[in-house]
Amino acid sequence: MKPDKKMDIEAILADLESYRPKRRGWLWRSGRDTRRTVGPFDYTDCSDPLRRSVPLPAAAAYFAGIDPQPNATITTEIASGRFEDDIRRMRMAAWHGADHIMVIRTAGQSHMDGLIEGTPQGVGGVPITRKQIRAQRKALDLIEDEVGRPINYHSYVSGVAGPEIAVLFAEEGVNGAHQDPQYNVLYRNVNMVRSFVDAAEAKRIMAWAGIVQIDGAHNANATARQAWKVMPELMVQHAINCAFSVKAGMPKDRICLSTVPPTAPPAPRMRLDLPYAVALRELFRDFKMRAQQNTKYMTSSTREATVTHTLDLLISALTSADIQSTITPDEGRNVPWHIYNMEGVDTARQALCGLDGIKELVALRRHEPPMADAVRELKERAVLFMEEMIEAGGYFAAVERGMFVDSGRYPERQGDGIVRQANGGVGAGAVFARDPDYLAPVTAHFGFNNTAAYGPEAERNPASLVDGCTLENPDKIVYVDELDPEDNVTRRLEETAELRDGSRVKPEMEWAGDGWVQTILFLPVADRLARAAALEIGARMGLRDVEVIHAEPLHPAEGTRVEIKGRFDAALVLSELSVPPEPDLLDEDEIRAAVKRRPIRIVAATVGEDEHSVGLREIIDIKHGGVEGFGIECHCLGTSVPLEKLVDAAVEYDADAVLASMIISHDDIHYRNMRRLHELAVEKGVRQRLAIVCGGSQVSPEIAARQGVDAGFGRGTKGRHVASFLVRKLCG
Amino acid sequence: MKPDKKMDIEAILADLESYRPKRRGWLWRSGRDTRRTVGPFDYTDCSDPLRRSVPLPAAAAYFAGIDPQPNATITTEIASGRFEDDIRRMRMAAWHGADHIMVIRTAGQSHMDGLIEGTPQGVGGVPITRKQIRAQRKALDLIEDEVGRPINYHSYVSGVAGPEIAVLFAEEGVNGAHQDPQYNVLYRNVNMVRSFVDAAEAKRIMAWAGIVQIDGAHNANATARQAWKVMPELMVQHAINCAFSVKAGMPKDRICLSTVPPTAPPAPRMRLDLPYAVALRELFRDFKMRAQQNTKYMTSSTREATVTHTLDLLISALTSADIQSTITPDEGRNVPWHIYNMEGVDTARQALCGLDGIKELVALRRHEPPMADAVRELKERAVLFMEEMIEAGGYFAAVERGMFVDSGRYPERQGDGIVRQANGGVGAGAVFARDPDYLAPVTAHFGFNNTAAYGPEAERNPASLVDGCTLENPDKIVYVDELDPEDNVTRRLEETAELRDGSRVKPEMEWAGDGWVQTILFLPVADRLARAAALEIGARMGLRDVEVIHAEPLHPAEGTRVEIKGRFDAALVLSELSVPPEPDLLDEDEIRAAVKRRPIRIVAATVGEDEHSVGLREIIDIKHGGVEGFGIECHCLGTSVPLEKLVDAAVEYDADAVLASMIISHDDIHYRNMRRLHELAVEKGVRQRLAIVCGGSQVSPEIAARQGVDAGFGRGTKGRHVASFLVRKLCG
Amino acid sequence: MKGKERSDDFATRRERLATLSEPELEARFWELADRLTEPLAELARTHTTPAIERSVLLRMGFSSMEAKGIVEHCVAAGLMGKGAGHVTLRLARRWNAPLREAGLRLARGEGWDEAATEFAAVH
Amino acid sequence: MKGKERSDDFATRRERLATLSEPELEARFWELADRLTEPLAELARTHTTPAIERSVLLRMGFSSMEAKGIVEHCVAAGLMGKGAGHVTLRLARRWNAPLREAGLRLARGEGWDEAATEFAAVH
Repeated sequence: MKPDKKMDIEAILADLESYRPKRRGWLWRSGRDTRRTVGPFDYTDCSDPLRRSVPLPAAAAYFAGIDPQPNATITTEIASGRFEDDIRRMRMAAWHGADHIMVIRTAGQSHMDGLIEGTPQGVGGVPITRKQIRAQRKALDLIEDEVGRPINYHSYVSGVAGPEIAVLFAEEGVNGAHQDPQYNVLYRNVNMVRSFVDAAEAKRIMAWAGIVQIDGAHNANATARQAWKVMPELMVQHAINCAFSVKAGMPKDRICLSTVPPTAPPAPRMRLDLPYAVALRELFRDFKMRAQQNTKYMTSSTREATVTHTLDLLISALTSADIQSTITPDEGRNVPWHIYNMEGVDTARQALCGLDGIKELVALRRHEPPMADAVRELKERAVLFMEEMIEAGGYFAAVERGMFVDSGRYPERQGDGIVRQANGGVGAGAVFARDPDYLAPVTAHFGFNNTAAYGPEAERNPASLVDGCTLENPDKIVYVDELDPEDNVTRRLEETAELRDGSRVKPEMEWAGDGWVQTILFLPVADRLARAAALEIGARMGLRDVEVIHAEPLHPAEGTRVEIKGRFDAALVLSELSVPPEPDLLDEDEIRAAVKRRPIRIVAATVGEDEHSVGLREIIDIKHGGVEGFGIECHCLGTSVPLEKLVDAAVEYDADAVLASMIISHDDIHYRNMRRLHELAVEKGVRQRLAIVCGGSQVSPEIAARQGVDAGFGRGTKGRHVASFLVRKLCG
Repeated sequence: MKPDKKMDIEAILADLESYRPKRRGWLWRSGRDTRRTVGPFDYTDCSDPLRRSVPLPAAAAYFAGIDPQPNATITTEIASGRFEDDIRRMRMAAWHGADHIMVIRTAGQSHMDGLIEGTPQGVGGVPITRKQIRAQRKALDLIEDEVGRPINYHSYVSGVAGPEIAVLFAEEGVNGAHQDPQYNVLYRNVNMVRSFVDAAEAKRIMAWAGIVQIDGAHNANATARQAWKVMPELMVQHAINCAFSVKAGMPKDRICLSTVPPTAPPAPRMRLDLPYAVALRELFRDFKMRAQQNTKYMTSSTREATVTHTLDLLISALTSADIQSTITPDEGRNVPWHIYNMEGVDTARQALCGLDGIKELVALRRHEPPMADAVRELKERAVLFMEEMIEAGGYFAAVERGMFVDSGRYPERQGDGIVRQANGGVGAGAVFARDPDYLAPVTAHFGFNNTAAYGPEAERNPASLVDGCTLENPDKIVYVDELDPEDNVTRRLEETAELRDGSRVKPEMEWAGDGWVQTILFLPVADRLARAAALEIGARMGLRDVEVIHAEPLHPAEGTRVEIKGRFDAALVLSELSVPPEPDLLDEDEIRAAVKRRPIRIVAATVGEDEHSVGLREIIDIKHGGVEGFGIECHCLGTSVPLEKLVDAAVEYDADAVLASMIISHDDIHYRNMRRLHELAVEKGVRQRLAIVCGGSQVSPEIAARQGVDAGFGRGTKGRHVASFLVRKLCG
Repeated sequence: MKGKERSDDFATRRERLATLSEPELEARFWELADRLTEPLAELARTHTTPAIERSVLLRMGFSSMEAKGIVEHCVAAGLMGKGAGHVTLRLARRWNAPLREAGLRLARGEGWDEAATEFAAVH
Repeated sequence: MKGKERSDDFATRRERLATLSEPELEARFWELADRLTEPLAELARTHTTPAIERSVLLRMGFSSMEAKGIVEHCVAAGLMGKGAGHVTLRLARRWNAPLREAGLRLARGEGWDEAATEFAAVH
C-alpha cells in the first residue's frame, strides 16, 4: 500500500475466503515508560513513534512535524453502517494515532439468535459478520504495516449469540471485545440466567484467543439521570464482571474496566470524579483501565464536548489509563463523521502529550480531606451495596428488586432502577442442565465436560476427538460469502464507482458520495427565527435534506449560532477543477549556483502599519533557512515602512525585487496595499525591472496575483519558496 | 434594556456629549473564595452568579441551567474595526460570563502623535476615540445592569500618544489598560527614551483613575521562535515594568503580569510551563496575574486551539489567575468572529468550573525534582540576565545590544534579538529636560513640578491653579463628535438599517450584514485537489469571496478536511420565513383538570431494535415530570418492542394514544418506523381513534408530521409538552 | 414492578465498616464479589445453552446456518443435556461417517431418533 | 546591527548564585530590577515630551486638536522646558484672559513672542 494512494477496497474484498489473521491477541504500545527525546522535547509518558502519521496541526506548523505518541492505547469508535467506508476511516484514524479500532454493531444484533453472514448495510453500526471482519482485519494488516504499529481490532461479544461471536472473533484474529453479561441483562433485556451461562463460555474462548475484554459499566453512567450518584453501583458492576471473568479463566491483565469520569462541567468534576477515579484504581489495581470519555452530558456543541474530553484526559493523566477511549465530539448531533473521529483522537494525543510528566509535577492529596474521605466513602458504599445483594439472595434477586441503575446514591434509593425477572427477557427458558455424560469436543470450553469418558488424550485436548477444531485448524472454518443478492457490499460499491476511480469527487461525511456538508452561521435573531432562516439559507445554497444539527443562543435577542447539515449533490469532475500548480522548488544548491552566476539584490520590509516582523525574519534570516542563505543580498528596511519608501529604496539600491510582508489583512488591507505597491512601481517607471513579492499569513497566491504583483506567498512559506521564485524570474 | 430586545445602537449614540461614566476604576468579581452551592453541586472557587446569562449547553440540557461563575475575571478581546457592531458582541459576551472587555486598537494608532476623534472604521481593531469609548462604556453600563455584574472596559495606553490616551481613559471611566514602555520599544519601534518618559506620566494618570494595568511581556512569548526559551527574559520584562510602575505611583495590586504558558502541545507543556508559572507567581507574589492563552502555537484548527486553551486553564487553576484572558480559537484563521468570542469565554468558564477545587485535591510537588530544579533555574537565569544588563550599562544599552527577544535561552544567545537605538525610532528627539520652573497645573502629573512657586494650595493641589482640571470637573472636557463627514458611524448604520429594523435578516460573523458563513467539508482527495474542490463547491453554493480558511489532511491520500468561508449575499425577509409555531404549553393544573374530565390512556414503548429507555422514562415517570403526573394512565411495554405489537397493545388496552420512542436515527430508520406505525394503525382500522406520538433526540417535528403521525417531539421535550398535545387533541 | 425508595442511611449502615482498615475494607469488597459470582459461575459450569452448543459446532467446523439447524433439532429431541457437538460426534461414529456429513444430516433433521437411542443405550 | 551569539554558559555563570537561599535570590532579583529602573524613573521625573504636555493641556480643558497646536508652537518656541500648560496658564494671567481663550490664541500661533518674554523676564 502506498501512502499517497487510496486503499483499493475491491482488492481487500478479493480472496477473503483464504484470508488468515496475522496474529491473535491484544498488543499494547511498545516502548512505554521510557524517557525519550522527540524533537526539542523530553517525554516520560510516551511510547514508540509511528513510522508514518499525520502530526497535530501545531506540530506540523511549529515543531518540525514531531508526533510523540502517548503510552495509552487510543481508541476510536467507527461504524457508519457501511463497513467498506469505515475501512477508509480506519486508515485515517490510524495515521492520527488510533491503535484500537472499535466497530459498533448494527442495532438489534444483540437479539439475533445466531450469527449474521454477508455484508448487509447496518443501522447505527455494521452487522458483525465473518466477511466484514475478515475484510476489516485484512485492511488493518495493511494499515499497521503502513504506520508501523499494531492495531487492535475490537467489537462486541454480547446478546444472545455471545459464545458464537466469541468463536468468530477468536478464529478471525479480533483483538478486543466488550463482554459483560450485566449489559445484556440491564440494557438489552436478555434473560439473565442465559446471559451468565453464555458469558462464561464466551469469556473462556476470548481468554484462549488473548482477546482483551472491556466491561459494560459505563452504560450505567450513561443511563442514570444524575450520573455522579451511581458511582457505588459502578464499582459493584465492575467487581461482578471482573470476579466472574476470572472464574471463567481470564487473566486479570486482559480484563479492562470501562470507566468514565461520571460528571462533566459545569459540575465541579475534579471534586467528584477524581476521588472516584482514585478509589476505582485502588480497588481494581490488578486489572486494566479503559478510560472512556464522558458522553452522558454531551450536547450538540462539539466545542463543549472537546473541553470535557480534555478534562477527562486530565483525570486519566492524574491517575492511569491503559486504554484511552475517545468518543467523537459530534456524537450529540450526528452518527459520527470522519472528521470527528480524527478530532477525538487528536484531542487525546494532544492533551496526553501536553500533560506528559504531570505526575512528577503534582501529587494527589490522597490522604487529606476531601479526597481521603471521598475515596473511603465510595468504597464503603460499594461494599454496602454488595452486602445488600447477598442479603437479597444474590445477583438475580437483586436485579429482580431493581437494585441497579437506580437514580439514588446507594444506599439512597429512588425506586426507579431497572427491574428484570430471572425467568423473563429474550432467550428465557433456553438454559439446559448438562447431563453427567455432557461433552463438548472442542478447545476453550468452559465448565463441566465429560472428556474423561474418552480417555486421557481427550481429557488433555478435547478437540483431539474431532482431529482439532477450528481454533487449531482454521481450514476447518466454513466461510460464507453473501446470502442477500441485493443488500451487499458489491452492489453498494457499484453505486460509487466513479468516486473511486479518480474521475470525480463529492463531499462526504460518512459514506462515499453521501454529499453531506456542514455550514455554521450566526444569525442576529432569536433561536426560532434563526433556525428557520438557517434552513432557508441552506436551501438557497442548493443543499438537499437540510437540517439544523446545533443551535446555541449567543444572546436571546442579539442572535443565535446555528449549524446546519445538508447534501451537496453534485460530483465534481476532477479534471475540470482549477488546481494551482504545486510550488515547484529548486534544489538548494541549484539556487546558490544561480545566484552566484546572476547576483540578486532585494529590499524588504513590513509595510503600512505593520510591526509584525517575525514572518519576514524567517524568510530572510540565514539562521532560519531564509534567502540570505542562498547568497541573495538583502536590505531590510524594518517595520511599518510606507509603500512609497519601499519603492524608493528599491530604486536607490538598484534592487531586483522588493519583498513586502503584510500580516494585517483586515478588510483586505493587504490586497489593497499590493495593488498600490504595483501602481507605485508603475508610476515611478520601475515596474518592468522590479519583481514585487508579497507575503503574509492571510495571503492567497491567486488573489495576490490579481492585484498585479508578481507573486504572493501565504502561510507555511519558507525562504526556499521565495528564492526559487526569484531565481526562476530573474535568472531564467 | 429588555433581554429579548436588541440593543438600540442609535439610542446609545444619542446625546453622547453629555454622557458621564458611572464609576472609575477596576472591579474584581464579588463573592470570591466563598464555598457555595449551585444547583446540586458545591464549589469553592466560584464567585457570585450572574443575574442573567446564557448557561453552558450541558448546563442548559442537564443541570437545570445552573451557571456557576469562576473567581477569575474573564476577558474577551473584541475589535472588528466597527465599534458599533462590537457593542452587540460585548452584550453577547457578557451574557456568557465575560466581565473584562478588551478593545483592540486599529493598526497604526501607536504611531499617531495625538488622539484620534470621531468614529472612522479601523483595520484589525477600532480607532480608539472619545466618542467610541463613550458609546461603548455607555452600552456597557446598560449591559452590566442587565447581567448584574460590573464589566471592566479595557484598551491600550501605548504608542507615542500614551499620556493623552491615559487622560482620555481616566476621564471616560475606562477600567483597564495595557501599559508597558517595553512594548513600544520592541514591537512598535517607538523611541525608547520617549517611551519611558511618557510611560511614567501615563501610569501616574492610570493610578489616579484606579485603572488596572497589564504589561506586554506576552508579546515576547509570541515573537520568539522557540517560546519556551524566552522564559528568563519574560521574567525580566515583567520585573522592569513592575518596578517602573511602582515608581510611577501604581499600587502593586493594580499591576498585572500578562503571562502566557509559553509552549503548547504536543510539547510536554506541563513539564515546561508549570514550573515557569510557579516561579513567576513566587517572584511576583505581590502583583496580580493576568493569565493569557497561548497564541504562539495556534494554528487554523479551532479544535486544537480549544484543547490548548483548556490546558492553559489547567495551569491557571493549579497556580493562580486573577484575570483569565481568552483569545478566540479562530485567531489563526480570521479576524475573530462573534461565535468564537463566545467559544473562548465558554471554554474558560467550563474548564474553570470543571477544575473547581483542584488545589484541594492535588498538590504541586514544588520541592521535589524536576519542579524544584526548574523553578530555581528560571529565577537564576533571570537574575543573570539583569546582571548582564547592568554590566552593559542599563536598560537602554541592553536593548542596543539586542539582548531582548533573542531566540536563545539566556544566557545562551542566538544573536537574533531585536536591536533598537536610544536615539532612533518613532518620536526620537522629542524629549525635553524640565527647567527649574517647569509646571504642569493638573492632577496626576508625574515628576518634577514647580508648584511650590505658586504657593501651598498649588503644591497640595496643582489643578487648583486652573480651578480644577477635567479629572475633577468633567464638564471641562471638550467633546469632539465627528471630523470626517464620510467615514463615520452614522453613514455605516444607514447601510444596514433594514437589518436592524426587524424586517430582514442576513448571516454575519463580524459586521451586520457581512454575509459570511463557514462551511466544513470532507473531500476524499489530497490537500490541493481538496482545496480546489472546496472553492468550487463554495462557488456553486452561490457564495461570494470564497476562501479556504483551514485545511487539514485526514490522510495524504484518503482525504482532507477543508473549511471555507464565503459571503451569502441575500437578506432574507423575516415575514416570508416559515417558522414553526412556538410549542404552546397548557398550564399544569389545566392539564390535570382536563384529564380528570376526560381520562387518557396511553401505551408506550421504545420501538424496533431500540433499547434506549431513558428518554421515554423521562416523558412518562411522575418523578421526572412525566405525563403520569398529570393523571394520564400509562402502559409501558418496554424496549425494542415491534411496531405491530405496539399497535396491538393499543387495541387491547383500548388506548387513546401510542407513544413511540425512537432514538436510533441512522439512515432515517426513525422516520421509516413512524410511517410504518401510521400504516399499521390504518391497516388494523384504528388510525382514526388512535393518536400516534413519536419522540427522540433526532426527531424533527416537521419531518415527523410528514410521515403521517400526529406529533413528533425532539430533543428537550418534557412531559408537559406531550401532555399539552394529548389534552388538545383528545379533550379539545 | 418498581424498586423501593429509601433515603440515604449511609451514616447508619457504615457503622460496622468504620473500624475496618483500608486493606480490610478492600478485602471485604473482593470477598463479597466472589460470593456473588460463585453461584453464577457454578450455574455456568453445569448448564449449557443453544448459543454455547452452536459455538461448539462452529469450532467443530460447521457454518453458522448448519450449527443453528443442528441445535434446533437437538433442543427438540431433548438432547441438549448431552451437548449438540457430542451428539454429532457420536452419530458420526455410529454411522462411521465423516463428522461434517453426520452434522449435515442432523441439521436436515435426519437421524434424531437414532440419536435418542444412542444416548439412551449408553445409560 | 545584530546581537552576539553565545552558547549556554549558565552552569558557569550561576556559580555565584548557587549559595543564595531562595529569599536571597528573590531579593537579588528585585534589587536588580530596582537598579535598572531607577535611572529610567529619574529620566521621567526630569523630562517631558509633547505627549505629556498635550496630556496636561487635555486635563486643562483643551481638545486634542487644540492641545496639539499649542504644543507644536511650544516646541518651536523652545519653551517645552517650562511646560506647555505652564505657558498657557502664565499667558492667560498676563493677558488677564480666560484660560481657554489664551490657549486658543496660542494654538493659533499667537503670542509666542510674548511667551518667550514672559519666561525670559522671570529668570
